[in-house]
Amino acid sequence: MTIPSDAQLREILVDMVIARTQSGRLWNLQRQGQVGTVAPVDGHEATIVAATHALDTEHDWVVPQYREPLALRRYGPEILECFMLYSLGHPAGGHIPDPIRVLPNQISLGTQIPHAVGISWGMTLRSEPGIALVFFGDGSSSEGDFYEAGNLAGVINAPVVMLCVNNRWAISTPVHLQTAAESFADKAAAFGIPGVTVDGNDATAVYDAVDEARKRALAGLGPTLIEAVIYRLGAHTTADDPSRYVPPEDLEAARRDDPVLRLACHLRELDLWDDVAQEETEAEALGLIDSAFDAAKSTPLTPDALLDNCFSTDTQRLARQRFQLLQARMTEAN
Amino acid sequence: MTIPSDAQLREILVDMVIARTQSGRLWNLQRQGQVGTVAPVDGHEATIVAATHALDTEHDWVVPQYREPLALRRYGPEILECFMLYSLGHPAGGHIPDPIRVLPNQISLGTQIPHAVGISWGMTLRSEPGIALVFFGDGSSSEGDFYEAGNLAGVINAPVVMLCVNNRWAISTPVHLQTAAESFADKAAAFGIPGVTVDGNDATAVYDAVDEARKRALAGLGPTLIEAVIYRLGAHTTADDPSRYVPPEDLEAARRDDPVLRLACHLRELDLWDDVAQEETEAEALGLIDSAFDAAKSTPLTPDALLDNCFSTDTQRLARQRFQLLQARMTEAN
Amino acid sequence: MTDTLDGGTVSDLTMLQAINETLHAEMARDDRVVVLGEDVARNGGVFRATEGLFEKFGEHRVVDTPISEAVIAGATVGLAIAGLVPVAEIQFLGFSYQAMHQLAGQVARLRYRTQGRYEPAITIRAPFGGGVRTPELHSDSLEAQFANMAGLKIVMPATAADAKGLLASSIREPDPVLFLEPLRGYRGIRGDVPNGDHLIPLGVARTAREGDDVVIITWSYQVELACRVADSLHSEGLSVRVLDLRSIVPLDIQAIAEAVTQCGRAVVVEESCETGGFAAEVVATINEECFWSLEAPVVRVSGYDVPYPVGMLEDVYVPDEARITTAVRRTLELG
Amino acid sequence: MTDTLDGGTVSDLTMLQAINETLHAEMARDDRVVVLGEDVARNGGVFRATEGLFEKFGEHRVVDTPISEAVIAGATVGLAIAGLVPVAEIQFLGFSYQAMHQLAGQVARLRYRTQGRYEPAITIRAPFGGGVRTPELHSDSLEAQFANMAGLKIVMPATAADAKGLLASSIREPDPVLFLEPLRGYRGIRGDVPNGDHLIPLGVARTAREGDDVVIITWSYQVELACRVADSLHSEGLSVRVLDLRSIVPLDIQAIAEAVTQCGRAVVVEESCETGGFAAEVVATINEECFWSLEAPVVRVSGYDVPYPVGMLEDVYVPDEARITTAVRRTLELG
Ligand SMILES: Cc1ncc(C[n+]2csc(CCOP(=O)(O)OP(=O)(O)O)c2C)c(N)n1
Ligand SMILES: Cc1ncc(C[n+]2csc(CCOP(=O)(O)OP(=O)(O)O)c2C)c(N)n1
Ligand SMILES: [Mg+2]
Ligand SMILES: [Mg+2]
Repeated sequence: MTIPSDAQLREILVDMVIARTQSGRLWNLQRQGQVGTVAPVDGHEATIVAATHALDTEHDWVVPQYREPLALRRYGPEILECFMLYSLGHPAGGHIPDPIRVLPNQISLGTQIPHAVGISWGMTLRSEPGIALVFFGDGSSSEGDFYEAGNLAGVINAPVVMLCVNNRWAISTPVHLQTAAESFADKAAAFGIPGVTVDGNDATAVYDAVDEARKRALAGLGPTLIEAVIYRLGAHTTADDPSRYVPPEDLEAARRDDPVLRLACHLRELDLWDDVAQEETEAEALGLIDSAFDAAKSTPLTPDALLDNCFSTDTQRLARQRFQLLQARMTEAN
Repeated sequence: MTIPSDAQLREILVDMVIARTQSGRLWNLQRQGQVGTVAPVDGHEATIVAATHALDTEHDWVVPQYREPLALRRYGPEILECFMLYSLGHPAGGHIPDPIRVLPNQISLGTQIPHAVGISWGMTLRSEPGIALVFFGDGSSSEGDFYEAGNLAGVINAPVVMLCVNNRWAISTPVHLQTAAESFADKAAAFGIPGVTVDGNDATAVYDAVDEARKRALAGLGPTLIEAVIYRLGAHTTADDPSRYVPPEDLEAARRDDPVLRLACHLRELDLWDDVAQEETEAEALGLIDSAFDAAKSTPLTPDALLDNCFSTDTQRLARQRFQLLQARMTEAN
Repeated sequence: MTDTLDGGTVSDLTMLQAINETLHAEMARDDRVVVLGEDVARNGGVFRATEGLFEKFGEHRVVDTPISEAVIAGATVGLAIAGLVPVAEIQFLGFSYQAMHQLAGQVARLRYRTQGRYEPAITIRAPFGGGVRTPELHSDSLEAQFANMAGLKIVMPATAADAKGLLASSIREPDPVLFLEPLRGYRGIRGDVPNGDHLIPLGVARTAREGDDVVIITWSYQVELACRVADSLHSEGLSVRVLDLRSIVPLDIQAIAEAVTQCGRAVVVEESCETGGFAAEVVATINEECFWSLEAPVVRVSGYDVPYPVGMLEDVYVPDEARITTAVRRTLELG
Repeated sequence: MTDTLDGGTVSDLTMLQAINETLHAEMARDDRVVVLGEDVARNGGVFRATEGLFEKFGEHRVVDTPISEAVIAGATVGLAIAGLVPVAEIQFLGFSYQAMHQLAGQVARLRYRTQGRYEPAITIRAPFGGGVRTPELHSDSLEAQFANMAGLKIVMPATAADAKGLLASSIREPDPVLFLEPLRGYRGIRGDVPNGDHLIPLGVARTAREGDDVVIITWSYQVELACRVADSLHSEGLSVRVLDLRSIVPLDIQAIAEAVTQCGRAVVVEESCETGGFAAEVVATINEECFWSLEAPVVRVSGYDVPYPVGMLEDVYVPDEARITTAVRRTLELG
């Protein structure tokens, strides 16, 4: 068992508090009409942060779903910068720059799992060290892509860690309507790979599980499916009203096991955390997101950027369309 | 455990011998250029016939892949009639008449599994007794449809029996390249339903497993995944050359466990089978397929049947196309 | 509720309300109708299109499925075979890609493959279309791709009344129907909707504005924009007809031919990207049916040949009144 | 092997041999190229297109996958991100429906979603097309559907030499390419193929027959039929040009405009069903680019608006020389 050091735990907590704080700010920005749909991170912090703290950022890839970005700052400040652009609806938000090994958000559920298998497979083909860690929700596990990817990963022994974030809900659909399997980890049997369930609110447990899966993968022992059991503490997104379907008593119970509070408590006991640390971290978080937001807002965008990066070079048709687009803009400007 | 009676076993053997014999004839017809691609049934007889003999033909549905039709005569002679039309490429081959509860061949692998789940679900919604039995190959189990359907069936507790016919090959791909799971039955864990493996060359074992799964389903206990382990004794289809990839010694071993020979031996010991029975049954099989083939060949077909049964009535466009088609035919005729 | 000339009554409803009411009415009328999809039951749908159905018709007839578009579509085939009338929702049309092998390969072909043994009385509802800043794959207009998959009817209402009349027809139709609901129209389109049974046959286009200088041919939300353009150009003395196709399969070829013959000039508007969009089919149909009455080439107004973009570029991508107006003027200048 | 005028040598090959040789050459040239798909390794592909690759390049670079089209396509995205050059096979184009969410939603959009951070140097090969009595979904021509999915290039060679030159370009291309191989052409088309490196840029149409009375615009196997029609009408004194598009995305708009401008009359031939087929896009393009030079409406020759049929009806469905000839004659009579 590999346990993160107290110093590491503190770094993990810092990232968790930052994620929680920034997620709250983003929610408010959405409510003010400043950014598009937001999927809050609340309740996911320990799982995402601890999992990625078990990785080697230089070699290991992170393939997120959509709830993770604010909790990936270990991979660099560019993640937040891009995420703010993305939240504004700026195309540059999708361009997480080289050499950061993090893919942009995935909206089409489950489709990122084959990508992660492909990346990790590619690394073995090129004899590169490293693994791919892919996040996906309990709901996404019902997509064919999850199963096809898990099955292929088992056959080719890909160095991939499949992390199912079981937050008990897929929008309004509770896990017992998502699957009759005893656990999501059980689905590993279908792929002939190990499946483990961890308490996703326990940063140490998550870190350990990912660390072990990663070591197995690097040792050529293939993929692992990890289920991190947590509870979605917020709404699905800013477009959702969970009071329509989440039983208040369940939410209440889950709040008592809030992963941020839990780790903060632990570190307070060790005298590694206190109110000042909390406040300073929150302030830092807000400073970071606000300046990222300002930077994003002032990132230029020309209308015909619409046509960039579809192909490596414009086809005849795209060239015509670019001409038409610019002409239309000129007409309007006049 | 429900064991078929000796009389039932004899009926099963008759159907198996008929399937084997007709499959051989069909192969020859293909070689003579008289019918399209043929997928031989050799090695699958015990599994298909015994499984369907455990069903109530009046209420239970059979949803085949493509290797089953010749072994489904328990559901009526129309199955063979349609299959011969199908083999000729006549559209009527797809119309297995009411009230026969057998769907036509499925070519798009795995897509029939959701259909079977839907049928069985529909029966419960209409409070009708009966189950759906769906056949699919080891290879087809890698399609997302298998998993999505199995998972849904688990959640809604559908009265469906999912029968994975593991004949060890998917064209040239052996099972160990198809999945790293220990068995195909193991995949049931992903759906939270029971999974059982049976010797698919043992008619009694197959009958018993299907009978039990059916009773569970009818009792409202939901779906079962059954894996029948057999060996594909023939080519994948008439378009395939298995000598390129099937190890001769494996095939040799499998032939020693030929399901038809095995059951025939057993019934010979009980004095329920002998050379005369074998020959008479083979002759009957040939008589049946030859007359079905003749009937199929003389089934009329007008060119504009091409446009029938796309929609319930012709759209404006289809009406125009029908006119054009008939006009074109007239021009050619002149 | 107000009275109409022909004795019926109407209610002022949004398109979303019209859809919701129709689902209620059809489920009450025919107990073979079942509704299935992601979040359609307890949550009443992410846009509330299925609101109240679960409470009224219960968990057997209104079913929250796992997130598995392929099996949502695939199960409808089985449900139809078992004698039910499934109305499935794909949460956003872009995720019909996950179900394409079932939609194109199975739902669309059930009648054909079985030569009429089974009736695919299946309706697949899905929202789509731009203008509301959704994340990727939520807004994509894929109707042209579906139109090339023989066996599917594709219905795309533009008004609240049509949403009711066409959805009721779609559910009662023995052929499989893809019923596409414009996201911007859910709350952005409202109008008088006849109360009681209201059926509009599939395949009959609607003249949304009379006119004879030029006809704008379009469908779904773009009809709204086309009408605004027609109204505003009217004040300039231009007579712009708007033809709302209502369904692209069946296509009302006759209505297209008539309109183009009378106007001599046509603009076709769509939200999909240009290459291979359904506007191309309309142009080809015009070319076949009434080439000689054309006084100028038909002009297409489409999205651009790139994936549906992120929010800040959405308004550049989706045809708007300005682009439609320019196209109409250009058509009139040509030739 | 024979010598050509320009000093190169050629071999007489079937289209299948040309494809197989090109795969060998590209794998030898660039060790980032990996081949994956169902039965592509040990069996050399169900049509032998990948024959010998497994023996030559080994199990790491030539991989038999499970029967999972979605993950075959999806894994190419990851492989490309990891710096490889995947060449995946979908055993028959009809089964690309199983992978549509990966092809349309991911492969086609990787560059766009990441604004050029990742290069989707991905090639997806798939056979398709009629005339060889395959079971359902093996023959369907789905190119128009893909053409409406922005971000994919769609290459459809008609000769053995082009199969080589275009496949090599496709593999080296930094954009994702869907490379579609006509089943009837595998053994039914043969011809001189340049030895050594032979590259044909994507998006440049080819004049397969010169002529100026009418132009037949088509692609893939139908080019073969169009040429036969042109040759046979030549004896009647008709001068029929044949334009082979080679790729439908990128579309050589200029070549289409030139040909139509010079001939004044055009026939577009395709195997897909008519509604929403790519012929409609060609007609719409002609309408936009050279309407005024048209002396008659463009005539489409397509499959009918039904699912690809069973064997006995196949010859009624797929355009043949008779239908193309009739269309050419009709075009000449019109106007
Ligand atoms: C393929 C696909 N189908 C449906 C949706 C709509 N949708 C967005 S989020 C969501 C629920 C996802 O649940 P889960 O995977 O558990 O992730 P969570 O939101 O709980 O983190 C759904 C159905 C989608 N984005 N993609
Ligand atoms: C969706 C799909 N992908 C690929 C194919 C091509 N194909 C036809 S049969 C076959 C192998 C099927 O193997 P299995 O399911 O084990 O059935 P078996 O032939 O062994 O009975 C393949 C790959 C297909 N028909 N459908
Ligand atoms: Mg969840
Ligand atoms: Mg098999």
